[in-house]
Amino acid sequence: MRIFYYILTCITGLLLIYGVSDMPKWGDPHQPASIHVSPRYIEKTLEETEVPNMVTAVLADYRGFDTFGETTVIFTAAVSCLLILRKRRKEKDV
Amino acid sequence: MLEFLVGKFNYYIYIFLMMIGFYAMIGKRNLVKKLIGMNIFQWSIILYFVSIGAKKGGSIPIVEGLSGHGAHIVSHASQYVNPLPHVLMLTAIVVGVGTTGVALALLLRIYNKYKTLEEDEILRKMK
Amino acid sequence: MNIYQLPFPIIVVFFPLFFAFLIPVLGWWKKSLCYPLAMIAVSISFFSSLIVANRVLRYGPLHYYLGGWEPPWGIEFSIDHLNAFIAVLVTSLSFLVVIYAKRSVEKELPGKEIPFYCLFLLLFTGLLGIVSTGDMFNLYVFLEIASLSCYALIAVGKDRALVASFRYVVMGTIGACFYLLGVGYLYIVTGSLNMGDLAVLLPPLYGNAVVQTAFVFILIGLGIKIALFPLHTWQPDAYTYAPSVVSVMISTAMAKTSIYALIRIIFSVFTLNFITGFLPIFDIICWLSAIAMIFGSIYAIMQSKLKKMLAYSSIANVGYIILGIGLSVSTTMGLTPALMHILNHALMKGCMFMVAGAFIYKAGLWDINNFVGLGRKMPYTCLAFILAALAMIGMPPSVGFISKWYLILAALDSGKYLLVAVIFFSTLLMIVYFWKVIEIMYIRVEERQEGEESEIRVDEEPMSMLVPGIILAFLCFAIGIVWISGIFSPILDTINSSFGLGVVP
Amino acid sequence: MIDKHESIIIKMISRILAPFVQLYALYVIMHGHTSPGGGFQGGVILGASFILLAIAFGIDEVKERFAERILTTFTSMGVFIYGFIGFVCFILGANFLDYGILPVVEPRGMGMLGIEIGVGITVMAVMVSIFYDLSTYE
Repeated sequence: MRIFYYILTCITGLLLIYGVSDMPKWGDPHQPASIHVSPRYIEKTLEETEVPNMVTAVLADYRGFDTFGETTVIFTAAVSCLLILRKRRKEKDV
Repeated sequence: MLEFLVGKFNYYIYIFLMMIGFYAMIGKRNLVKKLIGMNIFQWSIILYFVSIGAKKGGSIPIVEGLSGHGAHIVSHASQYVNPLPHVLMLTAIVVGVGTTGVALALLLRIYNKYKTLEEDEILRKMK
Repeated sequence: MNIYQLPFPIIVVFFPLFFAFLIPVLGWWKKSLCYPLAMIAVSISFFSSLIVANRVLRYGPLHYYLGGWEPPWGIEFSIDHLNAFIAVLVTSLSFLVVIYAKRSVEKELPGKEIPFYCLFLLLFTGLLGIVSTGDMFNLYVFLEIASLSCYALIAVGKDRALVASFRYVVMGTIGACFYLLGVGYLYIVTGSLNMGDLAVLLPPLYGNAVVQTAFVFILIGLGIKIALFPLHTWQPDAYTYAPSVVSVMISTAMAKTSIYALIRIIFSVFTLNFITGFLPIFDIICWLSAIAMIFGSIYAIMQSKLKKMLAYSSIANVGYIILGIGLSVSTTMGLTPALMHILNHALMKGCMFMVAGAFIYKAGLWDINNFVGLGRKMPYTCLAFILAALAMIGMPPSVGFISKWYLILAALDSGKYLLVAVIFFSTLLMIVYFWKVIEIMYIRVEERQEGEESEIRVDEEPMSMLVPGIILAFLCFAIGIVWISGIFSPILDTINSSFGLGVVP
Repeated sequence: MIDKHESIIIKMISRILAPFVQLYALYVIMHGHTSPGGGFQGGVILGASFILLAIAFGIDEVKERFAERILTTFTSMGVFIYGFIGFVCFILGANFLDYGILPVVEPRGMGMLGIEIGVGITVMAVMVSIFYDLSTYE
């Protein structure tokens, strides 16, 4: 059975390495990720949002709904732990 | 060939880490080891995303030389690294923390019920 | 402000979330407030989604820019006919589930109402978020909200629920991470995360190894979430041991939403040209789903627990839906059979899991062999089960018949005759396992000792649990007639044409 | 289960350290939009300070001052602040989370600060709450 897991892992790894062959080099300033959407964040953040920290500007403003989702995720985690672990109050009190 | 390896070293590192995590998740029989594998798996993806954002010669994405309200400062895209992957990964980190929290809570309950964290023993006790 | 000008797409998602935050605070103050709050939230969402659907039908796709930023930079909600269809499906089913939930939760999870309803609403919101969003990464975030709440909701079930839940955590995380990795791969070659924008940017890159890898990983990731055949290992235990309400919710709303996400990404982001031209993976998908149909049905026959039987039956039915998707490129019907079966299966399985929950609620009955005499003890509940089972087997005016009929037509149309045989065979297997249940419920007589009272008194489940089941059972046939009448076919045609399907290349 | 440590060094050090950690956390939250940092990072640091106290003085002592009930309220309140700011934008006629319409000076910066505070509160409360749950389960 263990050999099956090794093979599965290797297949996944090889698939990923196959994908790497067409990827841009590390730190390439002209890779597509750096020239399509992000220039606006870098060049216009100060003008459009009056905030110098671009990460915060994107986090809280341009993609603010993602962060809302993120906060909800962590809220979900807290309520999940509460549901899974916390004992019923009646048992504790009585 | 060398360029293929060296110029893209970040991807190979993340794939290596990811496969460690992946194997631990599917192959290990101890539930805590599975959880550790899950963390390695998630963090390797975070590493990958952050490495997309890198630019040679780029600075951290905070506008420099700002005193007061300097809306006149003109930045060029090549001056700073790409902020978007960083933002995405802040979210992914939080998701990872949340998942780990829930998984730990589950493990506590499992340990409390079966008194072991070895999957084989749990399966035996369930019958 | 005119009420009809309100931006309903965001109301659908935001209000359940808002109430989910309110429940822990107000629940501390007064525990009995939890249920009404959940009810209000789901109702608001339900009616808003109806309005959204109405608007989509009248004016075409809606776009809502969150934060006021236009798409490639900000996040947008983009709702077209497919989204509206799934959103109405999810909200209406959740509405019925909430009605059903009250008594069931009181019995199964006493004292945990506050976190339960809070997580229920979060799960609901997560699903609606997946349905509404037009952004790849935002979809991931909502997928995680839905999954996290789902893990916890499953874990509070009976018996093996904890281990099932942990297994789901591991598998679900692999799935979500593969999806995220796929998104990252698409991002590195295009620089965009918006679905509409990606659809424009991707065509020149179809030959790219990165794009192909991304497709495979997104497919596997979402395949885990929808329990597609070789990736289903978490599913049977999770469905079986979860609390009844949660079983209903995840088997209907959650599974269908994940399938929606798959359809959206395959056809909207990667588009038809990629699948037919560069990565002809649909034949493999067809055969995988054929195996799933047989495998699920055979395993369902072998089960003695009703809920586990239904869980394996779900694997088979997910196979039907995925078969519909797999055949869509080669027939003139496009996605019609798949979309029909999404709705149909949600109705049938929802009804059956509700009935299974009712047996557990009333008598703690898990095992099919203990169902002797239930037909007289709980006549209406069993009637609902029989109607759903008949629909599942494929009695003519029912929904199950319609989806099977269309799937067979699609298989014939694309020349895959073996698949027709597979559909017939799996139907045969379905008859076997549903007949087993019905036979025990109605026909088998309990062996009694001498002198024992032979009269079986009617002991029905409470009204609030019975009515949703009956409604779903009724809809199993009503919707079937609606499908035949062809009222919905313009909508399905619009969906097909928006993906470029329905014409054989 | 975390018991009381009897070590005086640990108690003293963590007692001295905790206020500074908290002050730094507040700094990170409030300066999220001008320097590295933000709600999540600051919230984690703030939560860590309470966890530090809980480890040093025993969990019951911290629970007396910072009860679970307050934590739950905080958890909801943070997300609520976030949602509320978004909702105000929505009421004022703009899109959800479009801070530009808020009636304050530098509306976008202030809106971001507001939601960072919300995120910070939630993250702090969640960290401590998960810690409580995990460490007090017998």
